[in-house]
Amino acid sequence: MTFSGEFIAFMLLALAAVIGGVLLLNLTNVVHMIIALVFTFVSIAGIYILLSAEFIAGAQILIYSGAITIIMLFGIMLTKHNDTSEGKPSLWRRLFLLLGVLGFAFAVYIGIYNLDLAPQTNHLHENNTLQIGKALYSKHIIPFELTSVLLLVALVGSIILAKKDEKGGE
Amino acid sequence: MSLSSVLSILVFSPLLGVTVLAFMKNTQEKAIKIVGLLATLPALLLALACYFHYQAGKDLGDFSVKANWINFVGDKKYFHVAYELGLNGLSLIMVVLTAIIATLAAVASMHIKKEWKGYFMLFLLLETGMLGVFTSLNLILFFIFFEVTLVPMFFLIGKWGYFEKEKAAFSFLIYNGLGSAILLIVIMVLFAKTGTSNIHDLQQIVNAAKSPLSGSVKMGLLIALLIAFGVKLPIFPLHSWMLRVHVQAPPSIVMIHSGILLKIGAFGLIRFAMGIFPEQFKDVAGVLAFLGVINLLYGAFLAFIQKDFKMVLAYSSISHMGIVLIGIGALNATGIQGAIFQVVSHGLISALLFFLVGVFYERTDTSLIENLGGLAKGMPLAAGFLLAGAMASLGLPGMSGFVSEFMAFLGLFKDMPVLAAVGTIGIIMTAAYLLRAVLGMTFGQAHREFAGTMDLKGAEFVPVLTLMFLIVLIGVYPSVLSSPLKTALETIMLGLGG
Amino acid sequence: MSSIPASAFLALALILFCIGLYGALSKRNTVIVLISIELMLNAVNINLVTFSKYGIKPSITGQIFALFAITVAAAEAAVGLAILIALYRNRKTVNIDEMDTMKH
Amino acid sequence: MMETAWIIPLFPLLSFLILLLFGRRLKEASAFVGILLTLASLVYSILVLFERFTAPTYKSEAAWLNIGDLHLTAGFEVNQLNALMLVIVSLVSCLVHTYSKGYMHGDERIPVFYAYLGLFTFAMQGLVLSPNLLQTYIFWELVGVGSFLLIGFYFYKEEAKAAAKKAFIMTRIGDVGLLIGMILLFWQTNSFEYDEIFKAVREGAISQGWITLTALLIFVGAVGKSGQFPLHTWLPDAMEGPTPVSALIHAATMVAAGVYLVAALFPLFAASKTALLTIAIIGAFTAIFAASIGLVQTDIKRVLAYSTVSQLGYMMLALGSAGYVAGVFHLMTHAFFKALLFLAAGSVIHAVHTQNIEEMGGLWKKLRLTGPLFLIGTLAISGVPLLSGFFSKDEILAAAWEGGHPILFLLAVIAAFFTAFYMFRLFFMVFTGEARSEMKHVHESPGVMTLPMIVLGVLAVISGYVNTPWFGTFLGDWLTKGNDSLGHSHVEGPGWIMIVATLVSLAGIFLAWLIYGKKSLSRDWLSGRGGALHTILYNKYYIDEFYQLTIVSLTKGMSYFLRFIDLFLVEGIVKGVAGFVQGLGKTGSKVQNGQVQTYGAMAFVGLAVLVVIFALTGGYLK
Repeated sequence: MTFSGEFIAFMLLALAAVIGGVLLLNLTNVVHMIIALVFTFVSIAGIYILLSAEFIAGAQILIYSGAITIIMLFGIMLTKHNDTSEGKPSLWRRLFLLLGVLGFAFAVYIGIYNLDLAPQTNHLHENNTLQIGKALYSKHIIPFELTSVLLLVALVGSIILAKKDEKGGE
Repeated sequence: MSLSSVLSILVFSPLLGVTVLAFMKNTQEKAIKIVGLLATLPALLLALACYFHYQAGKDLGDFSVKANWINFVGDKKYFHVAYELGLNGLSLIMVVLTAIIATLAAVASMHIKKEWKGYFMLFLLLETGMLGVFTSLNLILFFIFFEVTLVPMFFLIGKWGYFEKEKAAFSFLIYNGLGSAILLIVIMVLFAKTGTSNIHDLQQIVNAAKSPLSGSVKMGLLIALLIAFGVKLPIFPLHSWMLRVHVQAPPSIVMIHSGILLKIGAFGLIRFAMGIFPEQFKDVAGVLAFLGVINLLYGAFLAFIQKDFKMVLAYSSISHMGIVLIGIGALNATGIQGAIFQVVSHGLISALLFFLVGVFYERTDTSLIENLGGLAKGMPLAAGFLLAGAMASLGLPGMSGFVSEFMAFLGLFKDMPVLAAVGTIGIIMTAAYLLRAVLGMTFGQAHREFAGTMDLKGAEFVPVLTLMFLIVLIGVYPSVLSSPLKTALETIMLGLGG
Repeated sequence: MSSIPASAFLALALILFCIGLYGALSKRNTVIVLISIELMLNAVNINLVTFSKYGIKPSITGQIFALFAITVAAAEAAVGLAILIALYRNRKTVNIDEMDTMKH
Repeated sequence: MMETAWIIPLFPLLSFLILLLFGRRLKEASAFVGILLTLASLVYSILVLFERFTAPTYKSEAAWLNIGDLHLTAGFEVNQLNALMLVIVSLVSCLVHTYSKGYMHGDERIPVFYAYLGLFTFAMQGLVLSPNLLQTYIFWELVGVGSFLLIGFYFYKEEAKAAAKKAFIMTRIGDVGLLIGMILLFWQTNSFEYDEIFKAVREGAISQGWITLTALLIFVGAVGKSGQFPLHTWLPDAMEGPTPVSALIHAATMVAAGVYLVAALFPLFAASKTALLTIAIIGAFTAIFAASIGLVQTDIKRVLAYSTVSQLGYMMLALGSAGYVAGVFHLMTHAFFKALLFLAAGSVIHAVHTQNIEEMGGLWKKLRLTGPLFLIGTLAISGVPLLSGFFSKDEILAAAWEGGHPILFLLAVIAAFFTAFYMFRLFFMVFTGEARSEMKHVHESPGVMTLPMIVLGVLAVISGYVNTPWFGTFLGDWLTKGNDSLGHSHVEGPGWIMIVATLVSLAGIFLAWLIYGKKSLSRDWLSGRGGALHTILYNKYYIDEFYQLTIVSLTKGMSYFLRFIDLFLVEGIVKGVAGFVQGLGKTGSKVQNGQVQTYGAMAFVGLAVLVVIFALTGGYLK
């Protein structure tokens, strides 16, 4: 295996992503956790670029690193959480969960370990955005429209849910 | 009305009463009781008609009915479950017994003090279940009826019982639920392996030279069956539920329970365990006889020190079921006939005794032996019948208890004289505990003055006299039972190899 | 053409997914739980995009699917947060332990 | 007549049923129902007996119960023994019915009393007519019930309740022996019929061991019923019943059923030397054992009860010594004079309202009829020459001597001495001496009571003459006619036996007279001599206490032990299982804490486990 630039880039990005994730788990301050996660999201965007998906990478940075993180921060701010006194669940439960997760990881890893997909010739990187646009507005037009409806519903729903109950509930 | 529809009408006639009751108001106490009683009568009349039909020398096969019910395709097999009802000598007797005791218990239900409507609806449902159990020719149908008896019984105990009724109801449900789960497993294994659930076909297939079941599987199934029916019977040490039920359930329900439901265990042992697995049954017969002797002595010794008369009767039931086991375990015609006689006889006797307990309880609000005493003064007739019932129970000749006990022991003595001799201690103990209890209640100085006339009156005479009559009839002229049994018994003995 | 095997991407996605899962199931703060779920979605997106390039028949569809997933995730985050705020208003907490009305 | 002998028991049964159904309306008139119907059966029995003198044995049977290939029958048989017993039973029963009319006068439960008497008479007559063991057993139990009911007639008395219970259970112990013996015999011979059994015994179809075993087991039944040692304790207690009942059941008929049973099965017993010897030993021992207790009892009825036990022992001794005729003969004479004694005792009790002989005395002048009749009975039982007891007792002694066991003979002679002594002790204490002041209002019993006593008195005198060495052994010849297995009709014992017997009884009477009649010997002479012995005798050798300590406590102990098992072991296992399930449920319910996260974690871990399993087993990739 040669240490190509691509490989080094992958390793760095992957490392950043995993570190972000681990920090998410281990930090105590909620705001810090979210900041740590921004690293992950950005690294994932880099991974997308390595996978010839420039448009997705852009969307990732815009939506995750930008929008969702900010929303979450808003959520935190609005709900006056106790910053640091984040209690942990019992050791037994964490151990139990950890074992489950590791078992799952192990099982899936067996599945992908020997997965040798020979890289195919592809043209994904050429005019990526154009390709996506074409596919989106022709082949996937109906899901696309449905997505817009979904977004609308989410928008309205969020507003209704978060709206203060004027009359004090009933 | 063709003969083949008789059984269906017989089995489902109580449901008619349920329907009528459903449209009545809960406050119409008298009307509800009358309807409840009337609804048991068609079954009784039809059962008696069947009995006399058979006694007149006609064929019981006339009553058989068969209709396709459930079909499905399994793994390369077609499965049919048919709706099949039919009678043989054994089930005929059980049906008659059930119908009689159900009617009498309905009379005894006059003492019920609340929720008559629900009570009688459940009661009638229970009767349908019991009749179905004895008439179904199909294992799956049998199982369904078997379960139909459980649920009403659970509510009847749990709602109309005494102080610890809920506990009694739950332990009833749990034990019997486990028993029927095991039964279901056996039925399913048989069904899957042989492709039929018809009892007659099963007997043929299981015992054919090329049986789809290996010897050890049959043995396993047989043991499972023994446990399933052993809970019902009950065989020591599976008995503790039944003590609670006896003590906590209302007397009219205990009449049914002790009179018939326990007998489903014996019926199942004879009909299924012995009928379907005769070869294997021979191997366990000795164990059964041994368990029977244990039951007999265990129940007798424990009954000897009980303070509550109901407990005495409960342990006495265990003891008497031991005689059933002894008869079955003897594995000869005499013993098996003794077992069947004991089933009937104990059904009648315990119904009588529990009816009287109900009467006493209604008058005195107690069933503790030490709180009673001297009842013979205030209620001479009831006390006299109680004594007569106790005499029947302890096997006084001229009453049904003797015939059955005698035959069971006669059968057992043939091959296992030592065990039988040990068992005869039970006969002495039975006399001891019954006299202790009954004399304690009726003889001696009255503990308190009983105001007014307390004795039996009116409708209460119906069950007492009917049961007493039947007990004496069987005791004096046992052929009323043995002649319908003849063919059925021959079939069983043929299965056992002579 | 590419020196990085597909399994490497998949393994990365697996690790992130597991981290997200662990976070979602063990964290007490509802906001963190929500964001852990986002992380899991991201891991899935990596898989989608990976197969869009390394699959037996590479196609843009994988990326489109990832796009849809991102959209849905965004909507989910918004709605989740709205619910969170509504809940917070009623119960004055975001601690997931105390949201156990299902028990009662 | 013999063909319809089955009607005889139906008369008392009818009486039982009528009184059961209509007794409440008939009140005192129910006595007439009982008396008339038993009289009818008495007449019928006598006719049957007379016909049997000439006609051969008649037997008739019908199917009763079929079990597979086994056919059990029911029927009746009139042979010599049965016919004789039938008359004895009917006669005593009829007399007691009559007597009770006076004795029970004023009791509001007269109908019940007569109903029970009817039931008992029915059962007893059924018993003696039975042609097979099964039927015998059936009636055997029924007489037990009749006895039980009548002992417990005064149900409100605690003693009566205890006595009734004791009688029933003690005899049932014996009955179980009979049941076992009978069933074993059945499987050996395939029949309950007496004839079949005897045939099998004759042909040697049963091995000697089986004969002995079954014979002994059947004898256990006889021991229970006839109050032989060690199952005798119920009989004295049974005196709690009304006195006519004691006369009928516990003197003349039911307790003699054990003797009857041995007599009826005599060919079986005769085939086993061991069985016969056992019977003889138990009989002789009981005779002297009970007689010794009778020496010191103070209750008039108990003295008579122990005397009954002792006399039954005599009969057993006779049968055990192969003196079939002697046993049956004594059974008959004893029935008459003991019934007489009991009825006379009842008459005394009726007059003085106490049973304690210490409180009686000087009644001879007051009870002009009862006194002499009692004396006749006493003389008869003591074996004074020319009365019935003399002949039968002599026959027994001769049989015992011929039986070849001098010790048994000696015991019998001593018992005879005791008998004479305690019977006359009783007589002197009750009828002679100073009249007590409180006995002023004593008067003789009414005619319905004295008439039966007179009949019995006559019989007690003359009944011995049917079988005497002087005027011919008519009874013996008749009883053994056509049946060799029953032994000789008359045992020709040495002449000195008769003289010894006479001397012994006269000695006993003389001693009793010295102490209780003339009072020239202090009463303390006896009790003072053997203080401890007297106490032991007075407390009946502490047998009751011994049983109480051993058997009853053992049974109770066993019961409590089993209850312990029931409560802790059986229930414990059940509770353990229930607890386990409950614990499992509790653990499970902890998981159900309402938190979505926990549910999610559980679901996920479950999934993970499944996935891992698939991955490891390889199902994942295939």
